[in-house]
Amino acid sequence: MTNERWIKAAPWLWSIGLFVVWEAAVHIFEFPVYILPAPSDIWGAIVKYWSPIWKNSLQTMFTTLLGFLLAVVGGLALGLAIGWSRAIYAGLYPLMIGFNSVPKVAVVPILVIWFGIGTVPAVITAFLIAFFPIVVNVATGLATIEPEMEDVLRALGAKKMDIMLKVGIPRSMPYFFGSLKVAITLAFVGSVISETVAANSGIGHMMLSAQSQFNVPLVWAGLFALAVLGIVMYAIMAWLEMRMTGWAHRSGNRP
Amino acid sequence: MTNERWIKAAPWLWSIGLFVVWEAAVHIFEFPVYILPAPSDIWGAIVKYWSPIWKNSLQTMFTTLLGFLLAVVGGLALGLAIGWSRAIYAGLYPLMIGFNSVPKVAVVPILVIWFGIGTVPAVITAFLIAFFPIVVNVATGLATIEPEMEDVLRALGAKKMDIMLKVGIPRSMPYFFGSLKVAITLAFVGSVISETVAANSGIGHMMLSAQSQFNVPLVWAGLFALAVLGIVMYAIMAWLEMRMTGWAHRSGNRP
Amino acid sequence: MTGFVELRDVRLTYGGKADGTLALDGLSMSVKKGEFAAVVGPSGCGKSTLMKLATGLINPQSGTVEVANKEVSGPVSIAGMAFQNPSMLPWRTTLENVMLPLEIVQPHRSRLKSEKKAYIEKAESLLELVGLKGFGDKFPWQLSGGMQQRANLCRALVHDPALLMLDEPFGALDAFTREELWQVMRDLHGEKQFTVVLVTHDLREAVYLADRVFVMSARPGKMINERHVEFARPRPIDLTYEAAFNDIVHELRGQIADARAAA
Amino acid sequence: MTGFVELRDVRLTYGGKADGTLALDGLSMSVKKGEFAAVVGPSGCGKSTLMKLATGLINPQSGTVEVANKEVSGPVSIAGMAFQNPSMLPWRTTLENVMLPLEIVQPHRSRLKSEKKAYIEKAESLLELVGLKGFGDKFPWQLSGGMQQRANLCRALVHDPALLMLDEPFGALDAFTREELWQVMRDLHGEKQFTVVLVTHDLREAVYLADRVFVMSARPGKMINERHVEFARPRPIDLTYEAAFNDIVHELRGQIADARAAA
Amino acid sequence: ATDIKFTLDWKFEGPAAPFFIALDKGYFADEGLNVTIDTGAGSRESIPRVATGTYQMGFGDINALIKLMDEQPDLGVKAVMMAYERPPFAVIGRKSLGITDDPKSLEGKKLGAPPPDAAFGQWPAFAQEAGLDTSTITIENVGFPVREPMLAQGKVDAIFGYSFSSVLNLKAQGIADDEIVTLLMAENGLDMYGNVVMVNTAFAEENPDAVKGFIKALVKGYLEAIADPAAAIPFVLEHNEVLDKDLETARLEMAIDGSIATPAAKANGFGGVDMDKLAKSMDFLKISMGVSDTPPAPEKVFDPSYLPPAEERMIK
Ligand SMILES: Nc1ncnc2c1ncn2[C@@H]1O[C@H](COP(=O)(O)OP(=O)(O)OP(=O)(O)O)[C@@H](O)[C@H]1O
Ligand SMILES: Nc1ncnc2c1ncn2[C@@H]1O[C@H](COP(=O)(O)OP(=O)(O)OP(=O)(O)O)[C@@H](O)[C@H]1O
Ligand SMILES: [Mg+2]
Ligand SMILES: [Mg+2]
Repeated sequence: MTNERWIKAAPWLWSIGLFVVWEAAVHIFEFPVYILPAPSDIWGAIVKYWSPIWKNSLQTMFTTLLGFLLAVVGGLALGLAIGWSRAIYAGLYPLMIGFNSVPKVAVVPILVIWFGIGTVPAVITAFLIAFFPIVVNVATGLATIEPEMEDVLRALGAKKMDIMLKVGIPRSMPYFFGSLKVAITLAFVGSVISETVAANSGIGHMMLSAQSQFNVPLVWAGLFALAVLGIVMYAIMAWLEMRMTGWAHRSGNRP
Repeated sequence: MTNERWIKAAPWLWSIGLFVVWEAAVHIFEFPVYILPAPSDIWGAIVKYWSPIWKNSLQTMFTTLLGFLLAVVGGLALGLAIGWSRAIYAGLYPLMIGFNSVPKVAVVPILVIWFGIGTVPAVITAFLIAFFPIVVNVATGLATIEPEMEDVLRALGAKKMDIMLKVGIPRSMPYFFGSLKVAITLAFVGSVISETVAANSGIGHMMLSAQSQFNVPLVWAGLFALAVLGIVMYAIMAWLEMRMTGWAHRSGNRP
Repeated sequence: MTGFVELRDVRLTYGGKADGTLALDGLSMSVKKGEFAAVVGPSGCGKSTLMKLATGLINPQSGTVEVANKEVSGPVSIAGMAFQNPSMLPWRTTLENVMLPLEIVQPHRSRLKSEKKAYIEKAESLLELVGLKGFGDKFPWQLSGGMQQRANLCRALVHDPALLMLDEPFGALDAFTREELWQVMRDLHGEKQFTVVLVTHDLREAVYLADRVFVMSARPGKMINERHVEFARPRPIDLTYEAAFNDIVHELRGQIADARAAA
Repeated sequence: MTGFVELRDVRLTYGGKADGTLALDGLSMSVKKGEFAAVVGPSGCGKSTLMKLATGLINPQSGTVEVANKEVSGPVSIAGMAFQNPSMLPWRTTLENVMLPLEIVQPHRSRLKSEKKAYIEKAESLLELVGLKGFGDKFPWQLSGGMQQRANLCRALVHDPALLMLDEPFGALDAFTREELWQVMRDLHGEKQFTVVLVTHDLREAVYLADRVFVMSARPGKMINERHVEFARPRPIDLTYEAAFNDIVHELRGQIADARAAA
Repeated sequence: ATDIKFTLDWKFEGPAAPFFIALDKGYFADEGLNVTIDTGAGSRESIPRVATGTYQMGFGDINALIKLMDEQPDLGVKAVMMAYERPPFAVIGRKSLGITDDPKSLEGKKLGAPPPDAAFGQWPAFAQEAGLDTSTITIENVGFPVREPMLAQGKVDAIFGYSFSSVLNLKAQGIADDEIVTLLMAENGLDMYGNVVMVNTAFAEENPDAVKGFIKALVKGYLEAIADPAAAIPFVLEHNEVLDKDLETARLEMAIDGSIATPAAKANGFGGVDMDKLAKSMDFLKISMGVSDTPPAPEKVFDPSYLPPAEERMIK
């Protein structure tokens, strides 16, 4: 029971511990603020700029979610397509990998030229950066299905589509949800990157503005906001994962 | 047999198809080169700047691989630690997620201020960006192990460490290798991002220099080099995956 | 007229030509429509392989496989198969697992939505028949080994297949549950007149249920004998204590002993 | 002196208190050191659960479990267990699977490196003993169901455990292979004098092998009878055709029939 | 009303005040325009944005525009109003690291430069003009975010940048005023132009009055900002809450003093160009940016026909 309590408390303890060490380090080594502001400085910035942080966070969250949803739909579809057909796999996969090796920062200016700045390029960037892990994981999940399970359906004369729906998709769900947790944080990164290049609002824009002002604590406050949003999003995904793939996590709840 | 041949040819057909469409689009819509250069322009740039592209690629590849190796070691260790202990999981995971939601572009300046410009921040950035998917996938792999398999070892009175080594790690290998494929391309992106901020060599630096000289075809040649390197790295990972987790992919090679 | 299930001179090697395992060689067998056939043979002789061939899950290296007078080149859709290893899908409850064939096989597939209730009742009554009443909403990994096997049997039966392929469906059951299920199978077969191929290690089971018992040699497997079992149907369970019955069991026993010795 | 394996008034519910499945209730049993015990009972009565309790894989809700005079609170290390479902690790070859316990259990663990060859020989001779010679380098999913079960048995034996827990180790085998393995077990037990708990559905198997047969009730399982089997050891296989033998089998049969009827 | 999407060269900061004065005081609306103003990602990023017509008008570096027009004669962009009569391109160094007002002091030093920086873009011409021996000078690629901190830490001896941003950033790093040395390129022989307002040529042809109206309104905004920089800053703050008022006022003042209200602008009026100077500046671009020997005609680059009469553009 006390063990359980410790575990409940652990995230807070670790976080508080981190902040204490950090604050202490800044004071002991007397880091100038542009190298590493102390948590107290950052906290000051959060309080002072609460309203812009909040408004910009909403904007970033909105674009992130939109991009993420697109990535989920697209990534799942593509992952399934790749797991489905060896021809699609062989043809499309290398292109996709190549595309994914390209830093998205380099793509944003092109998006801006086509769509102007603001929400659209941010959503697209979030999408572009987030869909790849989903594709890879879903494809891996499909590729590692136990043939015995497929046989159950094949023996019924099931079409490939049925096997996909009844075995392929459920069996690769743990992989899929595992990737969602990676994808949501990547989508965040995508939105923010795009905002730093091309937006009038959003955390990325705010951080860049702060940076060109050399308002370092505010930059860090932005990083902070991102971290917190990221954790919240991740937690939602993890909760979803547990709900959807509880069967795969059954070793967690032994009698 | 002919089917097999088609599949072999597919990546080339798709790529060639893409280039043909692209070239045609550029000519039909008369895109100016700064929006979208034609593949022929890019090819010209590749030929012309072969030597710098090659040298810078080597540099980028070097930093990427170094960062990737660190990420593999660190990500595997952390993923196992998280799968191992609920206390570590509860405490460390949220911090890690928070950290991962922070775009690495924002972190590079701090690294540069600490370590100077050049290889070190690039390696660290590659590491920072690549280790998260590994951690998540390994942890997911461990969490979804069938309890029946664990029982085989538990019944022998095996220590947790043994279970980890004999069941946990092998069973989560498909997840691990799945993540390596994502991680290597991310490591690439990380290196390049860092090079654009602070380096005197590497593809990222080359692209930025090209951009500042309005040499758009060379920028795209750089993107191209990245894509090709990414595909090569990925292929190596995929080959490794097949070698190491062939047992999990056995549905692929039915009689 | 050829049989409903017809294998002719079948050969199958697992995994590569040179270093593979030759599982079946020169195997022929023919099962008539409506017949109840049993296959017995030593462990590892290729019985499960035979089942997979007949349902088209794998294709023979040489020889032909015909089911319902059509050459089999891919999975057939008229069969219900109970695998030796229950392989239930862990993300579905037992009832959902049992109802899986209804979601695949026509005409149930298109009726499933509109007649959901009737189908669920059917599946539940099957579960009850095998003694799993009330376990439908449990997940398969919450069932004991024998219970999983019984659910597996229900899954093979639920869509009223014309051909039933059973790979040791009663292996994990105690003698009484087993005998109960024999009678369930007997009655179902009497009523629906489907064709059955049953793999078993229990010779009494084979003789009690089957019209014909096929005896396989050790690996590489082929048929070394067919034994007609002429007892009138429906057969009472007491038949198993009669001398004529035990004679057949003993006869088969001797054949298998020879087959093993020959290997 | 209490027994080597001692369960007292054990109760176990799976999954939650209110809506869970009550698997065992008020179960007690005691097996002496060196004794060969068999457990029989209807399907789903809690036999596999009992095995998991005795090896400490799960803990009882109430009551105590003792092995070798120590209360069991976590997995014990002196047992060799053959699970009902072979659960071989698919990334290891059969030989590597069989050798798994040697990598875990002392003193083999520390010797394994230096005496690798001897251990491999030992594992291979075990495989040969159960008729799997030459299959050591195949992966488990390349074996037939019965072959997997035999490999599973080898895994339970390889580290010379003081306590052997066998959950239906011969379920998927034909009569002859089974009888061969009975004799293998008989000889091993005679030679090494380990304690055995064997779960089986085959009453002849139970009577042939065991010193004592425990009969369980239907779920929630508890012991409703113990039957000593006094035949002298080593027992010849012909014993199974003798009247005295068949009397015991019939007696147990009757008890199980009652147990099922009561449920 | 005509819609105009306008892209700035950079974020919403002090020097963008004139645009927001014109927007928020309704000067654009008075001209029958419906203007939206977006941030930019550098004074050359805005050129392709206008060239493709995604934005009808924009604010960017005329030198980059010349370079692009040189490569792409049919580039659909032209400049219509000069804002920075003198570019803010500068080399900024620290006295204690041995940099003085004499460019020669750069020799043997380590300079930090982000490659896309427009000031760095003029380095070859500057070095040639000042007669520097570049072989003794090391250039380090430092990104924008680390440029000033690296100088503050002394990891480089001088940096390239816009005078009004880098100097203020250095001050924000705690570097004393008299420690900072600013070598304005324009004061050391590089007589050229800086940022201009550009228009998509197709749009200008179809909507000449809209362009004229836009510039008229914007000139009003600039003149007001020049007259009272402190009063201009609140208009920017409206659009970017995180700004520091005093810092932005200082920035705007530096931009006005150094680049906008220059002697030439005061003499001839704000917004116009001297075609001779423009033509001559192309010689520098040949050295620094590799502009060809047949650069675009100055008249093609800058079209003064949309400007209001000079008397309306006089700086008081
Ligand atoms: N997937 C596979 N890959 C390679 N070899 C296999 C595979 N499946 C079966 N075999 C081999 O084929 C032979 C026959 O296997 P099969 O499963 O058909 O035997 P069986 O008669 O069903 O045996 P049992 O009664 O033990 O289940 C065996 O020697 C086995 O090793
Ligand atoms: N993991 C589990 N979760 C929930 N219920 C379980 C679980 N394992 C077993 N049960 C239930 O406990 C009861 C006893 O199961 P157990 O596996 O011990 O039976 P068994 O005697 O081994 O049966 P069999 O002979 O069929 O293998 C069954 O009713 C089963 O549904
Ligand atoms: Mg079999
Ligand atoms: Mg059991």
